[in-house]
Amino acid sequence: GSEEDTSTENTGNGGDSGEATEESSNISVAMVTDVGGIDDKSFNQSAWEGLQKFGEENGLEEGDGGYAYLTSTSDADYTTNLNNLARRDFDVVYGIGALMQGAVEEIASQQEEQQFAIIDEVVELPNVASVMFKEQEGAFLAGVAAALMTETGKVGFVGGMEIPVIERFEAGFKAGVEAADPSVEVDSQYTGAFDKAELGKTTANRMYSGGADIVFHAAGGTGNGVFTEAKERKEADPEANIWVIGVDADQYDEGQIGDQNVTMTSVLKGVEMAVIEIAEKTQAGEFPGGETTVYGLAEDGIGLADSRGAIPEDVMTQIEDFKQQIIDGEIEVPETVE
Amino acid sequence: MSNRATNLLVPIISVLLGLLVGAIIMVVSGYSPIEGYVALWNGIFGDLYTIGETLRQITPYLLAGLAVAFAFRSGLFNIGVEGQLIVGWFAAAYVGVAVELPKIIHLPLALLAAVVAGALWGFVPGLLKAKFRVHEVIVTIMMNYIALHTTNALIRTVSGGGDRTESIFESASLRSEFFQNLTDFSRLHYGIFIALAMVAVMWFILEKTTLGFELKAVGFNQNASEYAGMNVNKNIILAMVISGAFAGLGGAMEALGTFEYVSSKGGFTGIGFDGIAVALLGMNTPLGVVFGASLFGSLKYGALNMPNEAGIPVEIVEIVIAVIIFFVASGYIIRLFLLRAANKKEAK
Amino acid sequence: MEYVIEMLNIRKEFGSFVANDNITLQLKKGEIHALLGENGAGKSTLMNVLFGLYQPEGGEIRVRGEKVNIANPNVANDLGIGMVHQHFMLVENFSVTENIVLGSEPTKFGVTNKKDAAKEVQALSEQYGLNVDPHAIIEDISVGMQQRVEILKTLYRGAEILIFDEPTASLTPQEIIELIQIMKRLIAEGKSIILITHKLKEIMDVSDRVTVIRKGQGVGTVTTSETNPNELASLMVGRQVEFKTEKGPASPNGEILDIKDLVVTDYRGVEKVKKLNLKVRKGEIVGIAGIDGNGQSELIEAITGLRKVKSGKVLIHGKDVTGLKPRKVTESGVGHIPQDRHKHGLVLDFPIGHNIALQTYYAQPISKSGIIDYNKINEKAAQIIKDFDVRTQGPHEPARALSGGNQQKAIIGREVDRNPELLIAALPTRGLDVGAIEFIHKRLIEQRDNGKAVLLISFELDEVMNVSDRIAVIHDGEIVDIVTPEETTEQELGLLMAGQSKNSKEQGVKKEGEDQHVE
Amino acid sequence: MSFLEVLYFIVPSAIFYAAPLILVALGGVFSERSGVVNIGLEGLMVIGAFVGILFNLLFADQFGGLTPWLALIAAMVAALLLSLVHAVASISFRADQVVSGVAINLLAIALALYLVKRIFDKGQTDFITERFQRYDSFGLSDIPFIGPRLFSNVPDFSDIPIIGPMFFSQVYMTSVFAIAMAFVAWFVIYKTPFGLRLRSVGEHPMAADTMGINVTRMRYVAVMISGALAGIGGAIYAQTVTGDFGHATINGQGFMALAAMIFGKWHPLGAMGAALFFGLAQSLSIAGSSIPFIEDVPNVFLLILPYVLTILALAGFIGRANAPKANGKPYIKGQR
Ligand SMILES: Nc1ncnc2c1ncn2[C@@H]1O[C@H](COP(=O)(O)OP(=O)(O)OP(=O)(O)O)[C@@H](O)[C@H]1O
Ligand SMILES: Nc1ncnc2c1ncn2[C@@H]1O[C@H](COP(=O)(O)OP(=O)(O)OP(=O)(O)O)[C@@H](O)[C@H]1O
Ligand SMILES: [Mg+2]
Ligand SMILES: [Mg+2]
Repeated sequence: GSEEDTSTENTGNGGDSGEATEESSNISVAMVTDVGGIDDKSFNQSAWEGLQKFGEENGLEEGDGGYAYLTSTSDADYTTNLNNLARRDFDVVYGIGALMQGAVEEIASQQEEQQFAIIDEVVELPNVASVMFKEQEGAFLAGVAAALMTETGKVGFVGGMEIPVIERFEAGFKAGVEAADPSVEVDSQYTGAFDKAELGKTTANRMYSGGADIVFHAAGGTGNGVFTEAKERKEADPEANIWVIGVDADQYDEGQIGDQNVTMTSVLKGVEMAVIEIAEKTQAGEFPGGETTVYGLAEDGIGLADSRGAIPEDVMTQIEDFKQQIIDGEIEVPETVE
Repeated sequence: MSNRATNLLVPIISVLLGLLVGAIIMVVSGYSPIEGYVALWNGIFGDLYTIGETLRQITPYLLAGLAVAFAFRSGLFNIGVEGQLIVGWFAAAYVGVAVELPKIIHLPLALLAAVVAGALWGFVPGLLKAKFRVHEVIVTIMMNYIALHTTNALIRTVSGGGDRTESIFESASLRSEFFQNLTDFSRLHYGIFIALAMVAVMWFILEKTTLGFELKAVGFNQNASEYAGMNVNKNIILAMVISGAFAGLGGAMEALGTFEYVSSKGGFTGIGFDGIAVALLGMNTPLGVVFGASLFGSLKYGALNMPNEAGIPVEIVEIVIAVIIFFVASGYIIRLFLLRAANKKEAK
Repeated sequence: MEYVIEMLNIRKEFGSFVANDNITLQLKKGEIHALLGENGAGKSTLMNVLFGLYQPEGGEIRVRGEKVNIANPNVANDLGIGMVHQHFMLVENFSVTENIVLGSEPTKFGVTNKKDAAKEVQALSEQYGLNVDPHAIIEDISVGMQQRVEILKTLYRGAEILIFDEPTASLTPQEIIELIQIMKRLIAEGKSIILITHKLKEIMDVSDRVTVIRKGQGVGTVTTSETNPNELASLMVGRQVEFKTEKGPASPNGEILDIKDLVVTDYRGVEKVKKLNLKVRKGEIVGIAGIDGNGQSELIEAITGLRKVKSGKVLIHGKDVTGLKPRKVTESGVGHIPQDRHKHGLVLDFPIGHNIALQTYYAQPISKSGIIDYNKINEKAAQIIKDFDVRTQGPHEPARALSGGNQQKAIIGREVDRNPELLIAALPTRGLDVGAIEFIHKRLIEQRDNGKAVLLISFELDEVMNVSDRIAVIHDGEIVDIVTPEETTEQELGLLMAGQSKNSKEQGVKKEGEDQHVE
Repeated sequence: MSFLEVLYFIVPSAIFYAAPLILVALGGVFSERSGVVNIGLEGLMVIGAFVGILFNLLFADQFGGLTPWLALIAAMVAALLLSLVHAVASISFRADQVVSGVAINLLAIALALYLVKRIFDKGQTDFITERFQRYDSFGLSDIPFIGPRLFSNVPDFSDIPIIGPMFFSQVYMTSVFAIAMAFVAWFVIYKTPFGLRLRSVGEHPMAADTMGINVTRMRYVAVMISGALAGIGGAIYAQTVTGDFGHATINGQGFMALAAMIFGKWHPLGAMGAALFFGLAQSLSIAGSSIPFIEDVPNVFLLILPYVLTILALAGFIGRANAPKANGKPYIKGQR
């Protein structure tokens, strides 16, 4: 495993990389995950993949002076982990996830020489680069796809907790459905949790039983239950028109059932890309401190995953059409549900 | 061997056995236990910063442990410390952001809010137990979930749809510049003194007051307590209320010290459940809780450094903790062993 | 003569404490052999060794001449040894049948065959005249029936040798008579019995021989017909014991307790005390005689505030205390030695010192504004321990570790020391040895002589007759008559207690028997 | 949704939700009826879930459709072994049973996650491919082997009006199994000599001892049964709900099972009833958002509904519960 290779040295080799930016073009980068860990099949994972890719491209090694990560076991650990990495002189330390906002703010204001980045939230400090995503734009396209693909005229949205980022998904999804086919109904429900698969399953069950045939989830582990329900239905009746739209990463694997698949597509968040971009800018001496970079469809930071044929060509064209309109600013996707 | 000596030896031996089991697992998995434990040690005592953070981590454990222990001493099993802590956290944070007042008023007010919220959350199961004989274990489990969802909703309301409140005003904060300078910007805060004061408070209540006498009596034998003119129902409610108050204060430590805000929670903090282990490690006595919380807090915090410094998963430390608890609980067998050893020595 | 059981030089240690030191006991076939000794002398320990619950540190046991090793109760069962324990070994929420067959249940296809089991129990109970209801639940039946269940348990397992550890301590006189008959019948069936009891009268009545032990050591074995109660008592205690406590005539003056038309129900709502009237005056001891279950417990609990009163009044010193909380009742001058010392009387896990303070911990001088002074508690406890001869290592010893007699002395010390105007003593001597009984009776009379009132509840006619100045007989929740010990006999009391009517004479106190009617 | 539709949704979901809880709560009943408090149910479930998923992933290729069932056996054995730790501590070492249970909970999750990291080199396992089948219309013809031959023409139970869609649609064999186990447990505990002895040991161990019953052995057996049942419950949960194993797979279900056991007054059928009640309350809260009138209340009220309902039910009409008398007390020969 990758973990064993982590260098055990505390001091020494990484020590000079921070100061001497001019001579060495190579910089070191590290990130702190939230409790999900680097293999959450979601944005912690994408972020880590980003760091790995950046590292490999620049010939870095995992460990001090190269690229590294720390996992948090509770939200009290964020500060400790950020601090730890900062002390090990990584050039940029990323806090992955909105929950880390407070911690990044705190440590960044203590260590003004250190460069930080935060994903999904804004920290207004000169030594912090903030990254935001327009989740609503991706969700909008998912809504369009759902509205055009539904056979029952009804689609569902399962949310985790009622927090702004999830609400952006909901708002975008609803707007997309509305734009593509106003007659399609959206059945929307929050389960109040990201880790209660049984609630996701029961909620999806209610939605499918109530006539919805496509359910979009933005509910983390709770969404596992949504997939389970869809797969069981598909297994019982392979002809059934039952679909799930995944979130954050391409959730195609989660949808596999025998040789069928219930994943229609997934709303992708380009965390990987954003992480790399910040690293590259820093390397070029242009660390975007104090700035907030917003990634949307236009920046290719948000998008839909390959549907692997689930969505036919003609629908894809319409989706592309909407996408262009959003990029062109003709459609302004709302961030909150009215 | 004197009783006192064995009482001290049992936890020490348990800790050693726990570490031994951890070492064996590390060896079997191909890790170096020496590197692992050096990393653990550094994670706890490595420098001033980690020492500060370790103490910071111990603070809420102290209060959660007191809460569990206090209820236990009155014959009640409070699994609801988690929920009481969450509502205390919210209440303190809310007072911390809602108004700005002179520190001398604001800070006590925020602490009081947490105490009241936690006490209220303990009052419900206490009342139901006293009036309807409903088992406190079920009610407290349910109250945990209610606390979680309710505070999340309240945070949403307070923050205008967001997922966390603003940071509290300085005037409600427990943070200490002195400690920060001393410990290289750790989050160690004045709450540690509050927690230790509460250890004394619990000791005082149990050992020095008539209330404590009554609570202990009710915990042991309700019939005899009633015979002796004690109000059993009042004592049950009071025990839960005080226990909840300790827990609520534990939440205030997070709200006013560690985080200085409250955010929506996807799940339980775990501090309340760990409080059960802390209390039981400490045999439900106030001083024991100090031991339990220190051990628990240090190991949990120090464990973070193991993947960082030695590439060993943190779960190793969790296993070690579980084994230690197991042996402390099985103190009887260790005592027996010590006794035999002592006898053998005498025989020689 | 052949011995069925020989326990030779048995030694049993608990840690450094020697509970049995070289004790020898030999049981002949077909005899009732009494085992006598003070509380804590080691009787139960010896019998638990015989029954396989404890392993002895020394000595040997022979059964029918053969040396045996009784490793556990199963072995004892196989050897035909059965034991009726001092504290009943019954599962309270099981039926009579379930308790009896437990461990050797008849089955049909692996399922407990309850029908057959009940039939067997029924048959067995008829064979030995042990009347039980096979389907009743233990917690619903009388102590006497529970006792019979215990005996049936041993018989069901084919016991030939029966050990009875204080079987009569909690039985009513009627039940004791029945039990004695049962024992005689068992002997007639060829069984042998070891009987532990503190009641010398019973020993004289039924036993063939007596083995006496004192402080863990054997004193010797005597033949019953060649001895007398006085000799037995001095053998066991090591000094002369007075059986009938000397007391002068009472000089009552002024009413202290006045119960008017009291009605009390049990937890099911059944009336247990029915329009009961009773007065107790200063300077007298009123004994309540009656068979267990005739409303005594409910009466006491109602007076002391532990139970709700349905109607009627309780006045103390003319002050209405009906429905007041226990503490208020206590503070109006009532002391209460409760019937069940483990359930109500003591917090067993508390030190004995705390227990002695159980009624006074909250007030001056022990507590001041909510702060308790444990030094004062311990001082006070030490004094009471001394005054009431409580044998303990000191106030810090857990109450659990004291023997029953000493636990009782501590309770009595606690209640008497407060000098209450009215002392309610419920079964104050249950399970105690003669020495301890003597001591307690003296204390009760002392209270009376100091001008206090005592209400004594007892199932033992001896005790009621010896100690009381007046005897109120309770039957089915009513006082059916009030008599003085001088004017009545045990036979007459027995009849009254059983509900037989008798023309009552006026007993100094006004119209007590007005609404007495007996079915 | 119409009223009937609500019922058609709520009842099957409740049964589905309850199935693992029933089994775990039954485990609790066995253990506590013998006098051993088992707070470690959560941990035993964790091990069951982990081993169940692991087995499923490793052996799906060999065993095909049978895999999930065999995984239950594997999970049962694993949890049984872990429960032995609790048994040794609380029975032989006279440990405080609550402490030992807490240790089991900590140990189980740590051990499982540690192994996941060692085996999969990531925080959670892959997804299983072999799952339990769901019968959307259940009837005699669904009985394995003989069903299709004998009853292929018999209409399914689910065709019965009203009752059918409620109880015989969306049927999982695991739910049938759980409910059947509740009756088996009831039978064992109340109808067999074993059950009688088990209860006697939990009520009055010394009495049982004098009757020649080996208290220690009974308690060991009871704790092992509780481990076995909790393990199966965990594996059912993981295989029917999440499909993988990670740190949040089992989070709180063990405690809910504990609550169900107490709610059900330590009685197997009571525990089953309580688990079904939890399931009903839970699905009611999910159905709520589509029931007229209710749909407009703030979501938080629906989220807390199951828990509030439980408390109300307890306070209102369930009343006091009496635990087995010797529950939680180590049996020490000769001590009163
Ligand atoms: N389990 C035990 N552990 C320690 N000491 C014990 C234990 N059981 C009995 N003893 C000691 O042995 C002595 C004898 O106890 P035992 O129960 O045999 O008395 P007894 O003669 O039956 O008294 P009683 O008449 O009150 O029933 C006691 O004084 C006590 O100190
Ligand atoms: N846990 C214990 N530790 C030490 N001694 C004990 C313990 N349990 C019992 N004993 C001893 O057992 C002895 C037996 O006394 P005993 O309790 O028989 O009084 P008792 O008359 O039987 O009580 P009761 O009136 O309730 O029947 C006591 O002297 C006591 O010291
Ligand atoms: Mg005895
Ligand atoms: Mg006795």
